[in-house]
Order: sequence, then structure tokens, then C-alpha cells
Amino acid sequence: MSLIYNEEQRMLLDTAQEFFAERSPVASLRALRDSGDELGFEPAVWQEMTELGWSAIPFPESLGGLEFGYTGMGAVFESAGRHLSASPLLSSIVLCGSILELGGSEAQQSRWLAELIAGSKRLALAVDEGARHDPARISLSAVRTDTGFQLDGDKVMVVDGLQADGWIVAARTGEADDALSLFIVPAGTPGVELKRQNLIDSRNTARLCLQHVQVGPEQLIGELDRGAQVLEQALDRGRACIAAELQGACEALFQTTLEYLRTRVQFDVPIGSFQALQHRAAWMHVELELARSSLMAALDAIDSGSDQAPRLVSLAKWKVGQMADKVSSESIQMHGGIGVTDELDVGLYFKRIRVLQALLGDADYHLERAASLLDAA
Amino acid sequence: MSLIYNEEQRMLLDTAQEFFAERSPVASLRALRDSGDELGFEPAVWQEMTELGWSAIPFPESLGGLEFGYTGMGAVFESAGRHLSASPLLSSIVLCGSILELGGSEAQQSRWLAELIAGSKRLALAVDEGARHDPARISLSAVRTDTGFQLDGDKVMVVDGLQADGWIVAARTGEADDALSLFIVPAGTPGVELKRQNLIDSRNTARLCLQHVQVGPEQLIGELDRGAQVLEQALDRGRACIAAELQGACEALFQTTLEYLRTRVQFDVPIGSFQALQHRAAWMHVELELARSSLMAALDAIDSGSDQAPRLVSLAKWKVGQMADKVSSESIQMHGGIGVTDELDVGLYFKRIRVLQALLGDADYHLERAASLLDAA
Amino acid sequence: MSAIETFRAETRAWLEANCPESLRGPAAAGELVWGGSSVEFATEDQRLWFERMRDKGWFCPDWPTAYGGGGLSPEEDAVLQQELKRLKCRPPQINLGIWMLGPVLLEFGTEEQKQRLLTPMARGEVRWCQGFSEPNAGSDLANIRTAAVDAGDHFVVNGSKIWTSYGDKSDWMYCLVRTDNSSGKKQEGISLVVLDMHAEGVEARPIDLISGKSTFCEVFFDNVKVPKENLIGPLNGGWTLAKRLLQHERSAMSKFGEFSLPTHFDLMSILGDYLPQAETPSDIALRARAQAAALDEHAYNLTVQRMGQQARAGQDVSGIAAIMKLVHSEQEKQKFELLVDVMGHRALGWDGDEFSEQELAISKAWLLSYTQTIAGGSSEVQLNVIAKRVLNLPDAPKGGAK
Amino acid sequence: MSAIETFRAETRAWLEANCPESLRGPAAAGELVWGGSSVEFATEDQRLWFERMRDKGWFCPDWPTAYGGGGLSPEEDAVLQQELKRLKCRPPQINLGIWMLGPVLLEFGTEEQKQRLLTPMARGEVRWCQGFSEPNAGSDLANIRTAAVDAGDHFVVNGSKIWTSYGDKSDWMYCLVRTDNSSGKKQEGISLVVLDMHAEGVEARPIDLISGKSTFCEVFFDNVKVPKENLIGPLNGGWTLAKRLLQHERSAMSKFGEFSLPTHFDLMSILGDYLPQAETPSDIALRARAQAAALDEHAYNLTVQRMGQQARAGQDVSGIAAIMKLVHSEQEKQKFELLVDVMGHRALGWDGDEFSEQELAISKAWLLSYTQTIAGGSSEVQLNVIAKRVLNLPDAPKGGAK
Repeated sequence: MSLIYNEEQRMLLDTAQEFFAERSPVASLRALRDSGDELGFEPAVWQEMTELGWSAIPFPESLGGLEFGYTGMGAVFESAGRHLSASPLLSSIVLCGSILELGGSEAQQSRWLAELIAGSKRLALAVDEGARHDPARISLSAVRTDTGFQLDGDKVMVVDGLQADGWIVAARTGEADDALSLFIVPAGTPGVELKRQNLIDSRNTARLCLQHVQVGPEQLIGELDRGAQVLEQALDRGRACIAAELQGACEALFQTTLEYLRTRVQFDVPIGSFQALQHRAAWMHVELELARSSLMAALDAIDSGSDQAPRLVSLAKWKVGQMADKVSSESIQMHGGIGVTDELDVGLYFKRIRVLQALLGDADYHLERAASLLDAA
Repeated sequence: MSLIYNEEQRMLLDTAQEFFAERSPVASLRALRDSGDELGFEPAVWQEMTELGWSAIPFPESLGGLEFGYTGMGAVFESAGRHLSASPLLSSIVLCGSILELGGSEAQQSRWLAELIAGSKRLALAVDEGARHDPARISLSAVRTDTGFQLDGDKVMVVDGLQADGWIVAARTGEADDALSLFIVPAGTPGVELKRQNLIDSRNTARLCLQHVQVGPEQLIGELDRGAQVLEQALDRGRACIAAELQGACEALFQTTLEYLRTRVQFDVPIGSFQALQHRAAWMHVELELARSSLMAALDAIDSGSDQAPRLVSLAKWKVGQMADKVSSESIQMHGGIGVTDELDVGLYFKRIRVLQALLGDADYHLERAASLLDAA
Repeated sequence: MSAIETFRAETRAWLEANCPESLRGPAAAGELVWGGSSVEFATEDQRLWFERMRDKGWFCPDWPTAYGGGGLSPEEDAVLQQELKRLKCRPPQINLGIWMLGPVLLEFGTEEQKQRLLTPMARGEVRWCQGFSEPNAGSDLANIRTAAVDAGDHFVVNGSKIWTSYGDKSDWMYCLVRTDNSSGKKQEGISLVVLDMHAEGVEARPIDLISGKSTFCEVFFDNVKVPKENLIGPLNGGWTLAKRLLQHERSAMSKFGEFSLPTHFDLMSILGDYLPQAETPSDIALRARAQAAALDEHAYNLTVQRMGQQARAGQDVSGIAAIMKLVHSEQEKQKFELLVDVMGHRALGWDGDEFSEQELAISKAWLLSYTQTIAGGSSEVQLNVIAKRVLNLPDAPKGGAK
Repeated sequence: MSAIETFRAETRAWLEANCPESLRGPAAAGELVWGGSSVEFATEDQRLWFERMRDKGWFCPDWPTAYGGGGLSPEEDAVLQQELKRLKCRPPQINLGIWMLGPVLLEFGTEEQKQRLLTPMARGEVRWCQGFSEPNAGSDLANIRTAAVDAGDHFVVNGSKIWTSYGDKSDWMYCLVRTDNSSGKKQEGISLVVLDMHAEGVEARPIDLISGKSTFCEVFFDNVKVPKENLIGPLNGGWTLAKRLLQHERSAMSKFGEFSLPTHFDLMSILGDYLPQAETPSDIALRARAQAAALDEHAYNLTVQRMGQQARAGQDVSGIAAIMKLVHSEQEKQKFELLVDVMGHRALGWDGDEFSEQELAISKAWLLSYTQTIAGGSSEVQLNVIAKRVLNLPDAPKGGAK
């Protein structure tokens, strides 16, 4: 098991750090937020990312990819996290791209995958229905009709769902817990309605409402009732990338906090000289290191095709999430009064971190999942 | 609701503090432990306690008591806790005395109660069977025979069970969860065997093994299958007194720790000047104050016959137990190397505190109980 | 009937006759009346109650009538408070000047100042704000840099204040300024002045918080002229007065809290809405964490009660009083963290129709809870105070709190 | 075949022929051989393995043959270690002298001292103990008060040491003593000496811990004569040597740990025994807490692996290395606390037949876990080190750790 970046991955990390620092710093997110931008990311930045080849990283060469693996992808997400850079890399590439790669027909792949990689089209994944992530309880229904399928139901927390070119929708097609099927719903299909869910992180998040939506049989991905496995595998890749983004965001926030502790003077000394704050900062460092190891193990397990991947992904999402809650809370408190103002970026980090923590399963969800996968082993 | 001691109770507290400091200081416990004393307390001290009237505190005057209530009893337990003073006040008076008071026949009361109060006899309560307290799962059986009842089964964690003059045994007599009955088993009854459970707190704790034990119908307390309510009420009184003992022990240990922090010099300054330790000590103070309020509410609820008593007792046992875990752990750590030696009393406090935390329901047990009583309300 | 009993009977009768029914019981946020030059009434009842209490002098019942007060004795004032409480009368106005500056002016002000400042204050004609905190000060309150330079008959004030509640809506500010830089001890050289918020060179800008718009302002002073008769107490003697003022802050805040409808979110009842049946192990464990937090809140409420009982019994309550702000603010933060765990993305909404009013209120309250452990003495300052004043732990050779 | 490959082949063959089968694989507690004047062997195999390795010079394979070592080159030593590991050979003896004092003597000792002290050490004839900690020092290691007074050809030592492992069973001690009180800086005026534990005036008393009997001793010196040739390095220059010695402590401890059968209690498997079916909400919540602790332990183990990989890749590991002792000891304590919650009174036994061997072992290990967060650098010291050396947070004007 490799728990560190190799040289190539390290180079990618450096490139990505520089790119996001220059092209998509925190100020960009602030500007998107203040302008009420619905898209939630800058198309030009996304275009440049695809030109750098990042959207091709995880795919096999046969599908136009670079076969660079999820550890490499983690490096990009980590860098994006450091700068709170927004892009559809998670939604369109990692989640929807994976589903097409793993379960799509040749026709589906050739229709969509090249365009996703090129950035000329975007898909978004629609999974969640309740307040919290729980794919076992999907109830949006897809019923067979003469001409294909009819989909009815609502999805929430659809990442980058607004202005997408289509959505991959996870639907219930049978009574068994895992009797799920995946459908592509192209934009423009009648009966589709989108509503903006304006979350604290100001990203593109949508409610997707499907009412009597008709799709042809060619939109079914893989076999009927057999979508759960592909879905879970794609979700795990997404979860690992979210963990990487969280780790990057937390490391950046921690560095900012340390810098504040070193320079902010109260009672005539830098506040970082107060032992109570030193010890709390040291515990944050401990959590960041433990989370980092869990994250690297998850990325490596995906790349090596290990059967431990689901468990290690849940370990990572849990541990990184625990750490992230702690680091984001402590960072605000240590910044004192200025930390709760919108003037500093601390609050922006806090808000994005808390949304990422909830996304595709919060710490509670993944604790139970990791434990039950261990019991099953 | 009164959450503070009144003047009379405060006088009792002062008297008890002085008595235990002089007659049963920590050194006495150490001596009992080092001599391997099986009785676990000093009979002379117990005799003096009864002469001071403390064994009569909770009983109505009609039964030879002082009707001084459980808030007063709490003052005595708190004082005993401060000095780790051992006596059968919990086992013989609060637990068994309560059962006889609440459920005993006149004959049973006249046979036992006066002697218990006088200290000339001792009874011990046998409830627990598993690793953790759970009276709903009692399985020791009592079966009706021609001449009375036959009892079969084992009890553990029988407080002051060794050398007792008899035991009150909670037995299952029906299938419903609460189909329990209470029996007096006098010492000397054939088929009774006692084994010492030598716990870390060096008190008198026993396993009570009953094999084909025959008792007459006059030993049944109250009605058959109807023992659970009396048992729970007596247990609640015991739990409140245990919480008081814990509170006293923790306050004494905290004072000792503060004194150590003020006087122990390292790196040329008192270690109590280190801010990280100051903040942790401040949090201990917070927990002690919150626990104290919960304790006083529980004692008052018992005395006022409130229907909230069970819930408030569980709140107190939970909150005091939480606090006690924290205070006992932190006290060792703050004492550093010397804190883990047997030379200091810190370890003796730690061990007694941890046994009391487990006794008659640990924090987990009482969290669930408090919550379910609230749900039911 | 004794004089005081007569007073009680009369007071009760007057209140029953004069306090409108609609103003009995707690008020929702935003429904309280703030006295001042631009006082606004949402209802005719509010105006009536305001004017009737003003005309009795009962905005400041225990102040001398000479300054617009009610002239009540301490015993009478206590009776009035009891009767107000009995009828659950809302305060006719909220006024920081009366609650905080007023007592200090009565103690330290000149006769001229009392006449000039107290009377309109007692009539609810002036809205006051507080100018203590500064951007560079934080918990280190004495680190005042806003300078007041002697210019003959007036001071010229430059600098800025932060965390001034309703700075943009106030008429006057009581304000700490530095009038001497020469002392090595920064508590020295500070003076207390009052200044007109409408004066030239004063600008108040509301602060955006992580929870959105706030009522806090940053206030900037650009060559603001403050006449010397607006210096309260001795020159360079402001620190003593400031400490006295802050002693009134707690009781003022509790008065405020007592009458505003608490925006209290009950953890267990919201949990019941979002997690009606905890079935999975993780939901059951989450519920157990919430139950523990609810029990802790219960323990805190019992502690509030116990503090009151101890105080009434004449016992020292400093050890309990020192934990209250810390425990309450940390418990609130903890509670909202649990609510976010329970509610998932429903607690992560910022605005829009996709979330219910209560959900958006919870999101905001959660983010605001981060302010509560910092404002009004951060948790770190509270812990320092407990360690040093309650537990008597030794001072570090140097240092203090964040 | 290269020379090193030839060496590997010969070594492998020799080990396979000479390391008894019974000594391959980890040893249970108490089954390790401690070298020294009264070395004891539980089996004939132990004696054989001890003598064979001794005669090869392989107790100290990389020391010069002149001092009884094996004279191996670093490459050869690495090969030997690999081959020992491949066959899972137990160390033929445990010897603190070889692991900690030896390297310092090689670096700083005089030729006479190397001859006199290293050779018997390398033959496993002397059992060594360490005399650093003192009752008044605690984490403040430099606070040495045990005094060595110059008496011509010898020092006279008075004072006491604490936390000396196996002080009562050792032949010699390496020991920090104060040889000069005049300096204001306490790190100065300390010297390193070696002394004979059988000398007159030396008394070692085992310390009772909260977990019962321990292998730690308090060692008292009452006018103990130490010949001057037993001073290691320069007079008053002991602090530098002590720091060097402590650098070897970690690797020595890890060697020790690697070969003794870990007394590891697996949280989830014990939980499975005592709580086979978590049915009540409180049991389910308890199991969730245990699962979280188990995941945290997993994260720690992954971090150990990652540190190794980073080190092999030539990356700086100081930031990770600094957390290891802290995390491991705190996690262990946390784990035992959970076990106590799970096992109830079964984890509260002290002795007697009423508890199983494993239950009593868990009780003792739980109590001992409180020692682990204090000994060898308390958690507070670890946190200070992280804050200052890893995070570069500024020094407080004065102070340090508990």
C-alpha cells in the first residue's frame, strides 16, 4: 500500500496548487457568491482545467483518459480545497464519468464521455432524497412503459445540477434494497424542473423534480435493477475526492490559523504563545496527520482495485470529516472576533468544509458503514 | 425545588466531615486494604455512625427513624466520599432498609429494621447478575414449593455481602420484564455460598451463589411478582447516595489536585501557572458545578416524593458519573509521575470513583434511562 | 396596611389598568421598542405603554425625580419589579443608556452632566450605544488606541470602534478613548467620553458576519470634535468607570433576555421532527449524543436555579456565576452542531424558498453561536477567570487570554 | 556473487543452523532473556542461542571486534538484521547498556573506558539501568539534584533516582549527577557517570503503582563512592550526552517492543465477547463509540506506515514522528476506558479467582495506561514539542510543560 504521492503525483500537486492559486483563488468564490452566480464556478477556469488534462486523469486510455488514477485525482482535489476553487470536476467527471465508465454502454460512452472530458458538456448525479445521504432509501421511481421508462420523484443536493446538460438519476425499480437503476435524463426532457438550493457554501446545488418524465430504453445505464453496484463504486470515488478536497481546505485553514496565532498580539504577546491555544493547535495537527493517512489509504485502495476500498473510503470520509469539524470550529474560535466576520476567508472555509462533510455521507454515516463492512469481512 | 442544603443539613454536613476526617480518613482504607480485610469497613466506626443517628436518618419516626430525608443522607455520603470512608450505610440502610420500609410486612420490619438501624445486624442487597447493572434482566429464579420458595442462581457485585446477617435477593418469579419478587435469605440458610470479589476499591463485594435455597413464605417481601417497584425505588435512593459519595470524592480529589498545581514547581514555576492546565482545571470546576446541581435536584426530588424522582436520579447519576470519569482521569494526569504511584492517595480515589461509577448503573445506563423516562412522560 | 403594602396595591392596580394586554408576555425578535430620537412603535399599545411608563418616571424608577426618574426607594422599586414580573409586562423600551451608562453617571457625573444627559435618557429620547472594543484589542480590552487629543475647549477624536451594537441607529455613544500615551501601563491614560453619533466625522457601518447581516457596527471617527464637558469622570481615569459599566452589562443583558421571546430551538423536539424513528445504529448513536446534550442543558438550568437559591441564602456564588456564560454559550454551540448532524443539508441552507423559515433560522443561529463563545468575553477569557479568581491558580509569569 | 550476497548466504545458513526453532517468533511477557551477571535461562535453547550469538560478537554486530563487537560493516549489519527478521529470531538478550549507553561510550568514552566497559557489555555479562529521572524533576529533566562531590580520586554521590526500570536487578547504572551548582542555567553542571549498583550505599526499591507491583524502582544513594574514571565525557558536560542517549531510547524501545509478544487487547473482539448483541440504545451507542476508537486506531496504524514510507522516500517526517507517542498512549488509554465501559465490573477486578486471567490483565493494563501518557515525555510535553518545533508557535515569555 502506498501512502505517499509518487514523484509524478507530486508534480501534479504542485502544478495544481499554482493553477488554483492564480486562476481560482478564494476571491473568485467570494465574487461568484456576491454576484449570486447560479452556475457556481467559472467556465473559463473549468475549460483550462480540461486543457490541462485533469478531467481525463481517471479514465482508461481506451476511453480517452490518462489512466493516472485517483491518487492523482486526489492531488487535484486537495489543491482545489486549499483555494476553495469551484469546478464540476466532482460532479461531471468523478461521479457521472465513473458511472459511464463502469456501467455505460459503448453508445452512451461515445455520446457523453469525450464531451465530459473536453468540458463541452456536463452531467450531474442525482442520488439524495432525504435530509441526509442514504442511497439505500432511494424512492424516486422508474416504471417501464411501452416506449421506455417513466421517472417520478424529487432529488435534492444535486451537485452542479443547475444548467447541466443532463443528469444521471438513481431510481428505484424494485423492492429489494439494492434494486436500483441508473438513467440518463438529458436536459430539455419534458417534466424536468430544477430549483436552486442555495446553501451556505454558495455552490451550484439543485433540487431536481421529475414529473412523468419519459426516457427511452437507451438511457438506462447497464442492466435494470442492477445499478447499485456501479453507483456505490462511483460514490466511493466521489467520497474519496471529497475527502481530499476537505483535507486540502483544512490544511490551508490550519496554516492561516497558525499564521494568525504567530502574529496577532494581545496582552503584549503573540496569542500563539498561550499554552492553552498551543495545545489545541497541536491536537489539530495530530488530527490532520491521522486524516491524511486515512485519505491516502483510500485513494490507493481505489487505484489498486482492493476489495478493502469501500471500507477504507468510509474510514477516510469519517476521519477526515471528524478532523474537519474540529479544525473548522477551532479555527474560528482562535481567530476571535474577526473570525466570525465575513471580511476574513475563515468563514468561507468553514462553510464549504461543513457542506463537504455532509456530502455523500457525513461522519456518522461512514462510521456505521466502515464498521458494518468490517463485520461483513 | 430546593437545590441547596438548609441550615440543619449544613450542620450535619459539617459534623460528618469532622467525623470521617478523624475516625475514618483515607489512611483507614489503606490499612484495611493492606491487611486484606474482608469486611471492608471498621465495625467500631460503623457503630459510632449509628450512635450519631445517621443510620436512622431516612426512616419515618414510626419505624424508629429521624425522618431527616435523603438530602440529609446525601450530606453524610458526600462527607464519606471526601475521605473514602467505608461503612455499610449504603447496603444495609439505604438499600435494604428502604426495601423493608417500602415493602416489608410489620413482622419483617420489626424483625430487621431496628437491628439494622442499631447496627447490630446487617443486610446486603443482591441485584446484579451480569457484567453491568441491569435489573430488567434478572434471571435468578424463585419457584414456589410446598413450604415456601426455592431460589437458584448467582448474584454478583453484592455490596457488603460478605459476613452479612442476611441478603435481600431480587428473583424472577414470572416472565414479564418486571415480574420480580424480593426475598430475605438469612445467613446460615443451607445452599448459600459467598465468594469474595476483590475489586480495585478493596471494599466488601461478593458473589452470592444460591443452590436449591429454601426460604419460608414469611421471607417474601410484599406481593409475589410485585417486587420491581419497591426495588426500583430503593435502587434510586441508593443511586442518589452513590452520586453524593462520588461528588464528595471528586471534590476532595479536585482540591488535592489544585493544591498540587499551586505548589508543584517545574521549569521554575508552579505548574498551575501553565495555561493549558489552568483551562483543563477550569473545565473540571464547570463539570463539578453542573454535577452538584443535578445531585441536589435528585436528592430533593426523593424527599419531596416527586414523580420526577426517577428521571432526576438518572440525570444525577449520569452527570455526576461523567464528571467523575473526567475528574479522576485528569487528576492523575495532572499529578504526573507521582500520580500513578500507590504512595499518593490519588489512585485510591480513582479506583473508588470508578467502582462507584459502575455501581447501580453507569453513565450509559442512566443516560438511556433518563431519556426513556422523559419520552414516557 | 403598611406603606409598602399600600404601594404594592396601588402599583398593581395601576399596572393592570395601564399595561395593555398585548404587551404582557414575551416579545418576538424585532418586536421590542428601542427608545431614542427615532423611536418606532409597531402598535398603538406600544406607544401607550411607552408614554404611560415614561410619564410615571418608571423607565428609571429608582432614579431621583430631579433627573426624570421615579424617585422610588429600593423597597418600592423591588415591589414594582415584582409586580411587573407578575403581570409579565414587557419593558416599555430597551435602552442601554439607562441600564449601563445611567448608574455610572449618577455615581461619577457632574451635576451639569446629570441634568443634561440623564433627563432625556430617562424620557427615552436618546438611543445610546457603547464604544469599548477596538479592532486591535479583542479580549485585551485596555488596548485602546482611539485617541482624543486636547484642543482647548474640546477633544479631537480619531480612530475606530468595533462590535458596537446598533451603532448605525443610535443617537449617542459612551466611549473609551486614549487621552494619554505616556504611561507604560495601558490601563492608564484612558478616558470615558460621551459623543453625538450625528456629529461630523462619525460613520457607523454594519458588520457582515458569517451568519449574514448583523446589528453590530464598526464606527469610524475622523477628527470628531467632542466638547470637554462630555468627559465623564476624571481625565485618564476612564478604566475604573469602564469596569463599573461592565458590571452592569450582565444584569442589562439578562433584563434584555428575560423579556425577549427566546429564539430557543429545542434539540429533542427538532430531533423528533427530523429523526422520528432512530432505526439505524448511527441514528441511535446520534440520538444518544443529543440526549446527553439535552441532559447537560438540564444540568445547566438546574445550576441557574441553584445560583439563585444560594444568592438568596446569602452564600457566595462567585464560583457558579463564573461558569454561566461559558457553559451556556458552549452548550448552545454544541447543540447547533448536533442539530446540523441531525438535519443534514436542511441545516445548511442560506436563503431561498427551498428551506423552511425555521430551517433558515437554525442555520443562522448555528453560525451565530460561533459568535457567542467569542463576544462578551471569549471562552478562553472565561476559563482564565475561573482558573485565577475561582481556583486561585497562580499567574503565569506573563500572559493572559486570547 | 558479490561479497555482500555471500555474507547474506552465510548468515542465513548460520542462523538457520544456530537459532533454535523455539526462539523464532515473538516471546510472551517474562520469556525474554535479560543479559547480566545473574542472567537466567528458562530453557536450554535460550542458553544456546545466547552463547552462540555472544561468541559471534553479534550482541553488538556493528561494534569493533576490539571491544567484543562483531565488526560488521553497516551494510553487513543491515543484512544481518534483515535475516534475523526473516527468520523471526528473538533477540538473544535484552540489554539497555548495549542499546543506549554503548553508542554514547563509543562516541565519547576514553580508550580505557571502552576497553573496561564495552567488552563485558558486549558479552552480555552486565545488566545496565538508567538513572535520569528524579522525584523533583518530572518532565523538567534537567532539574537534577543528585550530587556528586569531588573527593580527590572519587566522587561521593548522594541523592535519589526514580522510575529506574529493573533498578533492583541491574549490575550497573548510567546516571546523571550534579557536579556544579554555581551556574544559573540548570542544564550546566550536570555530569554523566556510571556506577556499580552493588556498591555500598546504593539501595533500589521497587515502586508500587496504582496497577500494583512494578518493575520501576526508586534508587537511593547514601555516600556512594564513584571512582573518577567512571565519569563519561567532560565534567559538567553530561547534558549533551544525556540528550544523545535519549535519542537512542526510541529505537531501543521499538526493538524491545518488536520482539516481545504484544499484550495487545483488541477492542472490537473483546467487545464482541462482552456485548455479542448490542440491543439497547445505550449498548448500540457504546458500540458506536468503540467502533470510532477502532477506526482511530486504524488511522494511527496507517500513519505509522506512512511515516516509514516518507522516511524511505527521503522526506521530512519530523511532523509525523512528533505525534506518535502522544497518539498511541492516548489512544490506548481511551481504548481501556471503553473496555471498562463495555465490561462493567468484570474490568474492575484486582485479584482472586472471581476474574479470568484476561480480565485481571485488562484491569492492570487499564491502570497502567495512565502511566503511559506520563512516562517517557508526558502528553503535555509532547504537545509543547509539537506546538513549538512542528508548528513554530512562539515561546511563551516564560514557562513550558508540566
